[in-house]
Amino acid sequence: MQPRRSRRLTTEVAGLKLQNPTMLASGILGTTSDMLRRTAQSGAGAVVTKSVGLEPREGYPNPTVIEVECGLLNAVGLPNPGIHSFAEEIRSLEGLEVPLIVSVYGFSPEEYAEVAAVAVQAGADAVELNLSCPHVKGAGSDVGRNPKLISEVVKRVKDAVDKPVFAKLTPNASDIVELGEAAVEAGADALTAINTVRAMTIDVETARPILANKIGGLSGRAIKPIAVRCVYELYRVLDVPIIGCGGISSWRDAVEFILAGASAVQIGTAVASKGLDVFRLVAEGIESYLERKGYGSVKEIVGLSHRG
Amino acid sequence: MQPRRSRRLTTEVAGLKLQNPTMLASGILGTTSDMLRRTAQSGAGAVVTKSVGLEPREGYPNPTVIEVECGLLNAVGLPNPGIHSFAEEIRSLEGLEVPLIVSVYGFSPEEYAEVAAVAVQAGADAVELNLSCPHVKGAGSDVGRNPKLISEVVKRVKDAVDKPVFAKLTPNASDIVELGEAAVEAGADALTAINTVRAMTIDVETARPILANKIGGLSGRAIKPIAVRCVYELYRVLDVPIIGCGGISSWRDAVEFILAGASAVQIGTAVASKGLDVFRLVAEGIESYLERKGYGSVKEIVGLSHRG
Amino acid sequence: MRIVEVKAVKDENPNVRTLFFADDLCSSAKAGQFVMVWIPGVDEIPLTLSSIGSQSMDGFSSVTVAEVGEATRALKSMETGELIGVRGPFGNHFETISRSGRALVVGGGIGMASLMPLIDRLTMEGVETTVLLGVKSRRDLLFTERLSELSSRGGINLLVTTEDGTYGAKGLVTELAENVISSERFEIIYSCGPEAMMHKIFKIAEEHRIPAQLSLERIIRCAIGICGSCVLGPYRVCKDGPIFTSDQLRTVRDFGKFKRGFDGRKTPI
Amino acid sequence: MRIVEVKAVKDENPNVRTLFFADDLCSSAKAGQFVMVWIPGVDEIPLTLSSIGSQSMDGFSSVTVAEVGEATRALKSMETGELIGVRGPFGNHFETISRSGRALVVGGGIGMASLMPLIDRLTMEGVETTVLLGVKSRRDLLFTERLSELSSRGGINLLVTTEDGTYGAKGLVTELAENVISSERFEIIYSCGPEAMMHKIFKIAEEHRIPAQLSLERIIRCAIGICGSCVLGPYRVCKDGPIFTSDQLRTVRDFGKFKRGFDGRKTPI
Ligand SMILES: Cc1cc2nc3c(=O)[nH]c(=O)nc-3n(C[C@H](O)[C@H](O)[C@H](O)COP(=O)(O)OP(=O)(O)OC[C@H]3O[C@@H](n4cnc5c(N)ncnc54)[C@H](O)[C@@H]3O)c2cc1C
Ligand SMILES: Cc1cc2nc3c(=O)[nH]c(=O)nc-3n(C[C@H](O)[C@H](O)[C@H](O)COP(=O)(O)OP(=O)(O)OC[C@H]3O[C@@H](n4cnc5c(N)ncnc54)[C@H](O)[C@@H]3O)c2cc1C
Ligand SMILES: Cc1cc2nc3c(=O)[nH]c(=O)nc-3n(C[C@H](O)[C@H](O)[C@H](O)COP(=O)(O)O)c2cc1C
Ligand SMILES: Cc1cc2nc3c(=O)[nH]c(=O)nc-3n(C[C@H](O)[C@H](O)[C@H](O)COP(=O)(O)O)c2cc1C
Ligand code: FES
Ligand code: FES
Repeated sequence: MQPRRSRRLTTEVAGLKLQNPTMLASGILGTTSDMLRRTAQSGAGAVVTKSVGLEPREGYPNPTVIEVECGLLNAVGLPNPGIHSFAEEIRSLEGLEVPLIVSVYGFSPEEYAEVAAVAVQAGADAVELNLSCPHVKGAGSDVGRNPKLISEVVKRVKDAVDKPVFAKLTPNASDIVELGEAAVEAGADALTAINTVRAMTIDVETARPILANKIGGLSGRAIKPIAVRCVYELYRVLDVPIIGCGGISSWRDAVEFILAGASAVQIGTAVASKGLDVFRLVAEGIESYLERKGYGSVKEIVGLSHRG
Repeated sequence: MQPRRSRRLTTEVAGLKLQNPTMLASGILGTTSDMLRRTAQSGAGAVVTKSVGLEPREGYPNPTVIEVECGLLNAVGLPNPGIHSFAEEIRSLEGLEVPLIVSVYGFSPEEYAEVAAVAVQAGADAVELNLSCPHVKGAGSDVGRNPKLISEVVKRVKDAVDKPVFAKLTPNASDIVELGEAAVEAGADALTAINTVRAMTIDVETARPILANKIGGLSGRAIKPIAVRCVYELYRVLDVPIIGCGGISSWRDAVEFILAGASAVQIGTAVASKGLDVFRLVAEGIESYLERKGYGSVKEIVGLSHRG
Repeated sequence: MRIVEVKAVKDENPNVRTLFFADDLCSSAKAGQFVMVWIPGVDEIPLTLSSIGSQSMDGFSSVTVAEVGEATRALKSMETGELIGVRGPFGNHFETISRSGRALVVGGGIGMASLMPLIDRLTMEGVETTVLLGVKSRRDLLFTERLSELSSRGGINLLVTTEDGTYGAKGLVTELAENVISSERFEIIYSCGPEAMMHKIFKIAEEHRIPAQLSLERIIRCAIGICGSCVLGPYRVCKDGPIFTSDQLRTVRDFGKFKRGFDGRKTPI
Repeated sequence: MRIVEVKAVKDENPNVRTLFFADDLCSSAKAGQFVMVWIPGVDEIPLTLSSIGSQSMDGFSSVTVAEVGEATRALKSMETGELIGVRGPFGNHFETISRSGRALVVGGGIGMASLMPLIDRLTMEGVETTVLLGVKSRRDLLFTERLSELSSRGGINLLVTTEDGTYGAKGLVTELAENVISSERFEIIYSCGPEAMMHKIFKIAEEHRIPAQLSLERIIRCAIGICGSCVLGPYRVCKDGPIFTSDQLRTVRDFGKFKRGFDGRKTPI
């Protein structure tokens, strides 16, 4: 069911027009054009694809995803068909009713730029740089924990594409603001915060780490207060739109991120418990909240918790 | 009720003999000799005091502690009476049946050393350096996110006292192993991992951060997979005993940390839900596990998840 | 933390206001339990529930606050429609006795707040109850309607003292208590008020070998028994208390003498 | 992840073993649902529940595994007393029809595993059920005792084909299905087996306008509908499936033609 459009919910992130401030987070179902279209039709204001690199990757063996007490652990290992194959999926999304953001990773700044260029050529409305996947050596957060590398990657990508570039940051850093600053100074149009938190779980009966990769990334409810803090810290200092992500499963969570400084929010893990309806439910909840509190637009409450 | 002693549970951390591998975490009830004694009598194998500095501190205004969905957020702000007043409490714990570890913080390496020296003089069996409190400017993790400062603090303290020195590390770092290495190279006898994770929560009805200090530290269930990962990473590389801490509330959690590489565990937040019995319950559960699995001593399973 | 709207306010006297709100958990609280009340942007402070939803006609619970500093001033000036945060209820509660017994309730000033739900309960259970209320002066009287209604219905025997004699007997409530206890037999004494007063009540109760239940105060931060700021001997006021029995207090050396400040140092009561 | 002990094993044929275990959640699973089975140190793979505790006499649930690679080899060599991890049950389930109808169940090889609890259910509900089982050769027969017991009790009408004719009719089960469907009237067709086989069954069902429910396979990682590795058109096999109706499959162009590898690229079926 397509959610009704609402003037209150309409917003903009780095030039992308969103019918509502919810987005599908990267790595969640964004592997094929069919699933991306279905997600858009379920009510997401924008969709982000699974992270794509230059070459095809099979990812790690199972177990790759495992539920823990308060969230989800994953070390999928960035499986993807490579951008040249994925360009097919992007092209077949022409006419998608919501912005299509292609998530991109690489093992070098050049790779990031090349992948981004192909993605934009194929029709991406924006690219999100995965500077934050915590479990692939040499990519993701191995790049994204280093401000200098962030800066290089963002610059290269900005040179290579003429669409908005989002930098997705890792919380596995002693200071996320430093990472955000590097991205913004290099030209990032928006920041996405956060990717998963490095974590693991060990089964006591077999005395073995459960994930095949042993260490993975924690998402879901557990990380929400960490993610809110990251958004809050970034908003305090930086002047670009921030896309909040981490443990959002209800309108209340989404509003918390928006008050912290997020212009839009991404939802990942909650799709498991709430289904694809989560986007519509969250958007409708935000709308009721705005109405009840007397706000005319979601834009009015972005960062409101910083006042007073 | 004093728990029964068990040969299986007896262990040692940096020369301290423990009747069982559970300890009271710093900042949990460890403000007075009476409460520390009660905790020891409830079954903790060792007790760590609230962190103490040179001068008295009132901490932050309320709200200082607030429950979130999967854990606890706190920004208490290191209230403490100062080591000279606290030395009184330490002295009146003479004859305590379990090791007394005094947690120490400072705004400079010299301060850490001075506080540690007074603590040991008053009777501390060991000191734990709080290099990790995430919400006091200039102390805790502001020191402990910097390997050079860690090294300086540990060296100074080691020079000042002749008792074991534990370095308590922060997870708010891009690489906790780097921090652990700095501590160990400087002479730390053991590492405690982890302190709380920087986090916050915002109330949507009032659009305000709830903690008076806005940002605080997340503890409890939410951080367990993060803490297990930290212990695992430290154990993989370093050769000192590790004390696991973060979200432990059952014997299963404790065993998970021990399998990851912890020689002992600290319990904090779970005291709220399980009461002071938690130490006895966890210790008894570890014992049943060891018995069921045919191990003669808890030492046999330390780091077992790294094999194979 | 639940955010609740102030549904009604009632000024008990110039310095004391009762704030009513609807909250499910508070509705099923027990007499003597407290909540942490967040005044957004100001502070969060412990306040006893002065009425409990399930026992009140409109289903509202309430806190009653006496202005002593910044947080209580802010709270006291709150009006219907404003929002506060509530955590809890926390702590243990007053244990009532069987209806054949007789109970003495001794309240000093704002301490009466924590005794009101207890008095409701005792009268409901048909326990013969004498209530002593001590305040400084006539203008400090509080819960006047609730108490006089109970009194006129014969639910309680109410005696009031003012230090200046402007209402009821002149003098300290502890003096009145001593008289009453000497002349009548009580199975139990309940009290809440300034600690010095309660210490005196405790002494009198001990002399007459009557068990007492006293509601104490210490600095509350977490309210869930972990931060250690509310300790009193081996007890946590927030979790093991706030109600302590004379059995417990007998061995607590600090009772009536020392409390701890925000930095944990002892200061005389 | 629950760790369970293998309580018993049963070799169905030289290549296929059933592992029994006790697990509450699996006990209340529905026919056609699958679990993720962790073979510690090796892999985690999706396997249909081949029996469901609540429907079996000893209360055990089971998975039945055919050796095709590393994980299935490791699992197939597991003995009583060893530990496996179980997540789930996941996915949707076969929908049964009213007892007045007649059902056709078509299984190809190990695909029979997911159909066994369905057959249990259909017979329990008194639905007249014809079961077609196709395997390569006599030595590949599986669930022999369970099927022959049902058959001899008259619960099902069982017909077997082998490609080499060493047991039952010689040929492909799809050929047999075509004959059976042409000569008898069925309200529904259920099937599980190699996708090429199921595609053929789907075609036959479409021709005869009989609704079908087919159990499909794709790469499963998360099993909870978020990772996107099991997608088939707009559906997730792990969450929207594994059972799909002909209504759904009619518009899925990849069905019977393409699947996606671990890297997400399409490969022909
Ligand atoms: C279990 C309990 C129940 C209480 N019930 C009531 C009640 O029903 N009505 C009422 O008016 N008062 C009650 N109090 C006292 C009330 O909490 C204090 O008056 C209030 O916190 C003062 O805050 P302030 O900012 O106005 O004053 P401040 O100027 O900040 O402090 C004045 C004094 O109040 C006390 N105080 C301040 N903060 C705290 C705190 N966090 N915890 C404990 N004491 C504190 C200290 O003794 C302090 O010296 C109760 C206290 C406790 C511990
Ligand atoms: C919903 C579902 C139910 C299944 N039920 C059964 C069953 O009851 N009994 C049974 O024997 N088999 C079943 N399978 C197939 C079984 O999962 C594979 O045979 C098994 O994963 C092969 O693993 P391997 O390591 O032995 O082989 P590999 O050599 O790793 O792979 C062989 C082939 O198995 C498939 N496969 C491998 N890993 C996976 C995976 N994670 N998810 C899906 N397919 C995979 C791929 O097609 C691969 O090419 C089911 C599959 C699905 C999707
Ligand atoms: C199974 C899974 C796969 C993910 N894959 C990616 C990815 O490819 N690229 C990326 O940037 N983030 C990836 N993430 C991280 C999410 O986009 C998101 O940042 C994180 O899960 C926190 O949000 P959540 O709590 O709403 O899930 C993945 C998360 C999960 C759970
Ligand atoms: C209320 C509170 C106060 C704390 N105070 C301190 C402190 O003073 N010094 C310190 O090193 N850690 C302090 N901590 C951190 C704990 O010792 C522990 O590292 C953390 O809470 C994680 O463990 P847990 O999940 O078992 O609580 C505090 C934690 C809480 C919840
Ligand atoms: S207020 Fe924290 S222990 Fe009582
Ligand atoms: S296996 Fe992950 S979505 Fe189906």
